[in-house]
Amino acid sequence: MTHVKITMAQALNQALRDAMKADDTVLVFGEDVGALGGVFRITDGLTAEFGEDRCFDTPLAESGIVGMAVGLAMNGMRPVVEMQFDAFGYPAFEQIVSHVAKMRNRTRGKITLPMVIRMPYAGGIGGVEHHCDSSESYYAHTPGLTVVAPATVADAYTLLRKAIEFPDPVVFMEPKKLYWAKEEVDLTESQPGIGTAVVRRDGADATLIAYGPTVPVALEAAEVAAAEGRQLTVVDLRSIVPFDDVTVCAAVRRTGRAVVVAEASGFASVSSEIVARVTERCFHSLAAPIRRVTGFDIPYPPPKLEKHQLPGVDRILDAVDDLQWEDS
Amino acid sequence: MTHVKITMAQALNQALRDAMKADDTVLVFGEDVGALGGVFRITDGLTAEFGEDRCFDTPLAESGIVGMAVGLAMNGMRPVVEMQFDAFGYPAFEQIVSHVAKMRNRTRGKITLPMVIRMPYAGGIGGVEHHCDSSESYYAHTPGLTVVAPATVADAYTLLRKAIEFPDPVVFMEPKKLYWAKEEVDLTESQPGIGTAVVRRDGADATLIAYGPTVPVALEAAEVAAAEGRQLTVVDLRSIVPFDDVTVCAAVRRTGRAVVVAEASGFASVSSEIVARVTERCFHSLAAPIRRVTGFDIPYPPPKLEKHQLPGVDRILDAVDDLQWEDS
Amino acid sequence: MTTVEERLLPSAEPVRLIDQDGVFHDHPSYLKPASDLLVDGYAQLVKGRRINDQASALVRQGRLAVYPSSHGQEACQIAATMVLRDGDWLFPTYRDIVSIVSRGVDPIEALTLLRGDWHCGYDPYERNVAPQTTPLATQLIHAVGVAHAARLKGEDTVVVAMCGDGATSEGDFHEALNFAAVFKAPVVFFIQNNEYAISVPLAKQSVAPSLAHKGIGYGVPGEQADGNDLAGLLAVLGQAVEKARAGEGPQLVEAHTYRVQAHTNADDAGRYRHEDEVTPWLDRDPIKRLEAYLTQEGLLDDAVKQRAEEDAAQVATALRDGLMPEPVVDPADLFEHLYTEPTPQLKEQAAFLRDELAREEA
Amino acid sequence: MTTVEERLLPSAEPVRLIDQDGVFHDHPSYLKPASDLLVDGYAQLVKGRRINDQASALVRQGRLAVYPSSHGQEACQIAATMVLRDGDWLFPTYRDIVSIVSRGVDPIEALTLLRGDWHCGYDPYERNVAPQTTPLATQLIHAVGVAHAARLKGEDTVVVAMCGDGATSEGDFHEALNFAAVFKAPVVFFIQNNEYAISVPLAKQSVAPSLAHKGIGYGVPGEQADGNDLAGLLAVLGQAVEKARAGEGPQLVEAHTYRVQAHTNADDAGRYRHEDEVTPWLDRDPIKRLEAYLTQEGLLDDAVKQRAEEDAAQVATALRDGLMPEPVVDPADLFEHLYTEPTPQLKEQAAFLRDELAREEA
Ligand SMILES: Cc1ncc(C[n+]2csc(CCOP(=O)(O)OP(=O)(O)O)c2C)c(N)n1
Ligand SMILES: Cc1ncc(C[n+]2csc(CCOP(=O)(O)OP(=O)(O)O)c2C)c(N)n1
Ligand SMILES: [Mg+2]
Ligand SMILES: [Mg+2]
Repeated sequence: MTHVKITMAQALNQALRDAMKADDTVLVFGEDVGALGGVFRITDGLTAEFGEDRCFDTPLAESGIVGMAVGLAMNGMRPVVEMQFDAFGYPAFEQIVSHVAKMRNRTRGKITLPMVIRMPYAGGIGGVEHHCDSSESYYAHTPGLTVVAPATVADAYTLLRKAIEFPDPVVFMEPKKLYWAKEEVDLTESQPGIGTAVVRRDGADATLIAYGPTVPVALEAAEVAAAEGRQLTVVDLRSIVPFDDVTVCAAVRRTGRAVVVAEASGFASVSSEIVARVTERCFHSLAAPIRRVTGFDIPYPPPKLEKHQLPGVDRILDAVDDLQWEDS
Repeated sequence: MTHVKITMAQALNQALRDAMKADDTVLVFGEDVGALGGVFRITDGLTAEFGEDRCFDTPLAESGIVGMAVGLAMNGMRPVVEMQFDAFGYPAFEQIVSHVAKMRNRTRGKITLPMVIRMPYAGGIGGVEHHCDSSESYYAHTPGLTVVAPATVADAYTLLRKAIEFPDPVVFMEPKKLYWAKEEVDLTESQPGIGTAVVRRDGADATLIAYGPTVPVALEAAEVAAAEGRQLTVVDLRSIVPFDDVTVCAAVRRTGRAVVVAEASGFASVSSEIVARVTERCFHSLAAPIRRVTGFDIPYPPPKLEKHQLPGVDRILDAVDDLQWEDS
Repeated sequence: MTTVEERLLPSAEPVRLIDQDGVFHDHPSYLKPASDLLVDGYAQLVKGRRINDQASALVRQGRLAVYPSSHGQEACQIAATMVLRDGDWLFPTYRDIVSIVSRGVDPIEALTLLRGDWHCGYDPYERNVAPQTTPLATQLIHAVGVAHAARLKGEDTVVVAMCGDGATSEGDFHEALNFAAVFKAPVVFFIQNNEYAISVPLAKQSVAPSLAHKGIGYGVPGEQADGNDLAGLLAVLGQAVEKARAGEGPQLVEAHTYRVQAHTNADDAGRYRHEDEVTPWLDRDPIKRLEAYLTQEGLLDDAVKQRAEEDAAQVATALRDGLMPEPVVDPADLFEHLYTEPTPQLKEQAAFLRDELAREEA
Repeated sequence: MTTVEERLLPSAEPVRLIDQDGVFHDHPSYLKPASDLLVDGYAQLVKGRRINDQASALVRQGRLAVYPSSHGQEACQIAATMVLRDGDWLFPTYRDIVSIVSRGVDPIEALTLLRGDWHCGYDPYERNVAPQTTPLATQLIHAVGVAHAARLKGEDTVVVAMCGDGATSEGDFHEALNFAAVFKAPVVFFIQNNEYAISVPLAKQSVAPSLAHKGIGYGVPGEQADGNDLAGLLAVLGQAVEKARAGEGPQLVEAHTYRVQAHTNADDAGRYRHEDEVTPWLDRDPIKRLEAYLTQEGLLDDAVKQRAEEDAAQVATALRDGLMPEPVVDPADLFEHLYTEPTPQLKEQAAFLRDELAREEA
């Protein structure tokens, strides 16, 4: 009802706050999430409001943080943990892959782990090495995890609320460079849930498939393309696992052409999966092979060079131009 | 020259032995690789032959093992470490992703890490949970790593020798269920190097693309298909990174149809990448979308159920049947 | 030396109340457990031994895929559960089947993992026994979470978290002890130091004075005990559990024992140790010595012994019978238990498999 | 208490030779470093302080992206390198720029990472300084590998591996200490305990009596020192390096110091600590106290002081000048350094970027 103009960081903070209010078992912890409110201030004020038992700093050890969340979830809590940067989630990889992802399966559903692992991820913020990784493909490849990435302020709120309410573990990828993006939003407005992609813009000529930080870039590219006379559909995945085949394939079938836009290195990634599964399902609707605009297969570059790694409007438009229009 | 009938395990052992003989800086270490010779006996006899300084047991800590290899490689050694099972490589994930893969890049080539991480991987051996993972996609997605998987006894020898000689870090995926596969081989015979795929069988109708444990299955499927009148090409990737686009695309263009066969779960995996990149490159040669026969997107099942997870001959042939032959 | 160090460092020698000849010795810090506890423990040891040996036999017969036996470590196995109350939690490893069963889990369910029909076969909440864990030391930090949750809920639960000597080298061991200490979580970390991690002897695993000496680095009291002396273990673990329950935070206990058999049936211990090394440990057997003590003290009459034997025979029969029929496994289970609500992708894949199986049957 | 424990546990109080008033006190186990060492150290401290403050100023001017200052920790920074010989190795963290520069690395090259033009800007082999490491504690185990390789080659190299108090909580800290101990690797682990890990105070990081008490759990001698007393640090670290070089295996040294400024310029320390807490530490400043001592002893004449000031001014100028021009970065570098021989995929991608850039220019 009430529209407010807030940043994605504020929306995430509000989501945590509201979730903690709604449910006493929601616990927020990690490195520097207490007094400091997190290095990105996503947990700002939560310790003050809910006390040290509900929002607290831990020792500096990510495997410990995730492992402790597993134990807390086994015993009735809903932990929401923060990896300070997604690359610092790697020390917790064994816990995530061998336990978080497998516990329900291993115990035939006797143990469920309603927990959220929040990961500030991706680049575009001038961060030094290890601060701009895009690690979603590791988690998306791991059966048992649910992997979500908001691209709008409203979705940041909704998806985090839904992730916390979700009965199973969710890896929640937060596009750092959108933390400060502001939008006029009504947080009480209901948004689609986990597992649903959303068409952010409609256009008949080709489809851009994006998630997280590349959604605004794709929209910008669509804007430019429209000015140049080409109408692009933009699909925001929102949820990587589960994947919304229905929405994505409908858009691709309708447009006959598609470009996947993702910041992560392309090789053996979520973007590979999108190309593969959409091609498998929509082959005969395709006028051209689906193109990918992704990060190169290199470690994330230092700040002074990061612009070359990031999918930008021009690169997207070039890829669209490349979709063999002369054939059609 | 001299043909010997040996198992893949013996070939790997011989490769280590010959590499250690050829180069004093080659060190072999890990859990139980000393007196025991490794749980799969791949390091059998090396401590006895080369002494405790060259082949040794470490404390039980995979991050430590990989991290120590990084340091040894920085200071003139060529470490070859064993992760006892690939799922026990996850504790070393941060070391692998943030250091092994990035060290050369980070230092502009000043530090190179000539090291090999051996990973017994994949299933089909009746192993309990955590003993049958196929984790190659995690590594293939990580820029800076070279990822190799032998499928034949001769390749096990050759590729391991070449991996040890390689100037950069190699993740060496050993298909456990092939350890006991015997072949008549001449180890002195030169084989193609890292980065080269090999056509194991030629056929005009469709191409099966496989690596590691699925290569023999693909060959068996091709045999059955031939009996049924369909000629299949079988490409053995051997090297996942770098990827041999030339050989793979040539085969797919020639046959117009393809099926990727891999044991790992399909979502956001090496098999997704193969479908994506081959489709991107060979779209207009394709009579049908490339199909995947992979593990389901589930944790590796317990022994009594694993047969359902493994790509088998029937599933491959079904996929081939599915390649829209009626259209052509 | 300050009192902090006296409080946190272990006894100079492993606590032992009953020696290998069955003779009781007074200890300055630990009392003798009540006689009925020891008699009960004796019966459990006999049963535990029988489980170990029956399970190993079933492996040889192909009824179990693999069995990591705790033969010779039964005093640790039994003590770990005897000190717990009903609401407490046990976090076992793959080697701790005897503990799991002595906690009341159905032995057939407990053996599901090692039989190969599913991963964890029992309901962890039924007896508060966490799923057996294979990735080493990873369960220790889960134990901290469970313990911390209990305290947040105002419950006085204690968690016993088990691991081996080898597992202490993993980073997760470190993180678990530190988290437990910082959060004052009521966890008793219980290391069964059986001198081997598969083939790797303790000397290559650690050069610390003892593994119990690791406690002080976290501000956690460490103690060491003779792992083949049930009386000493009950005293030490009992005190540790009491302190944890009283809010004194985590405790670390190292039991010095020995892996008398190979790592599992698949292992060949002859490749890395001499039989000579094993022999003296047979004399330190936990059952023998408790039997000697109880007999001397007149606590072990024939009736008790017979009941113990009968109980053991019964569980052995239950194992043999329970593992006899081929287990019924359902391929649909592969997709059922991954998410509360299967993803569309999994539903598709489940349908694919159903269809495939239907065609195979047809 | 046995002698093992006496050998491995740290002194009851942090070793301090010169107190905060500049007064020297005898210590039963450590000798006063030679006067010329202290005078040299003084000059280095002054230079180190200047590097810290100049770099912070350059951040404010936008010439550096970020700077984690070691202002107030310069005694640790300088001591860590003063105890090393040429062939030895230093493993620094992101906060150890002053150490790196004092080891002889060009300051501009050392700041490459924090400037954002490349990751590591210096040749690690030139002065045997490992690349600065951000993922916490991961470098400690590399240090063990480098040290072990040296011993295999018969070299008497010693490695000083640095980390913060927060980093000691990571699993890799544990694995590194244990590996070093088991392999008797000549590594001196040097913890700068500055009481904070970003906003998290030591009390939430560890409840151990001291971080130096972690040593005994690995069989590694632990020692603690006043981290703002260069004399004490030189004595303690010097002895540790000597012992490591002599083949006595790894050593653990904890320096008690304080992070006087925020974590980095991007941090707001006001959110988690009172200024009151900082004030007393200003009186414990490492430079002040050494200056007081040297002056009292008549070791610090004006000439020395002036030379120190001039050296410091010179490095500050070098920093300002060196960071003035926009760095030249080459996009081709993105693909060049990943593999000795770029993969076909990278060659394609490099060509794509070259083409894109050419079109942009056109
Ligand atoms: C993370 C991890 N690495 C390696 C293994 C393989 N592995 C299984 S048991 C074992 C030895 C464990 O020794 P210890 O902790 O002493 O326990 P014990 O078997 O002696 O009871 C190893 C190396 C594993 N299960 N997990
Ligand atoms: C594995 C990992 N987790 C988290 C971080 C983020 N981080 C950077 S510095 C820091 C605090 C480190 O504290 P400490 O080790 O005490 O060193 P100090 O900064 O005080 O010198 C954190 C949490 C990181 N760099 N690496
Ligand atoms: Mg053991
Ligand atoms: Mg600190």
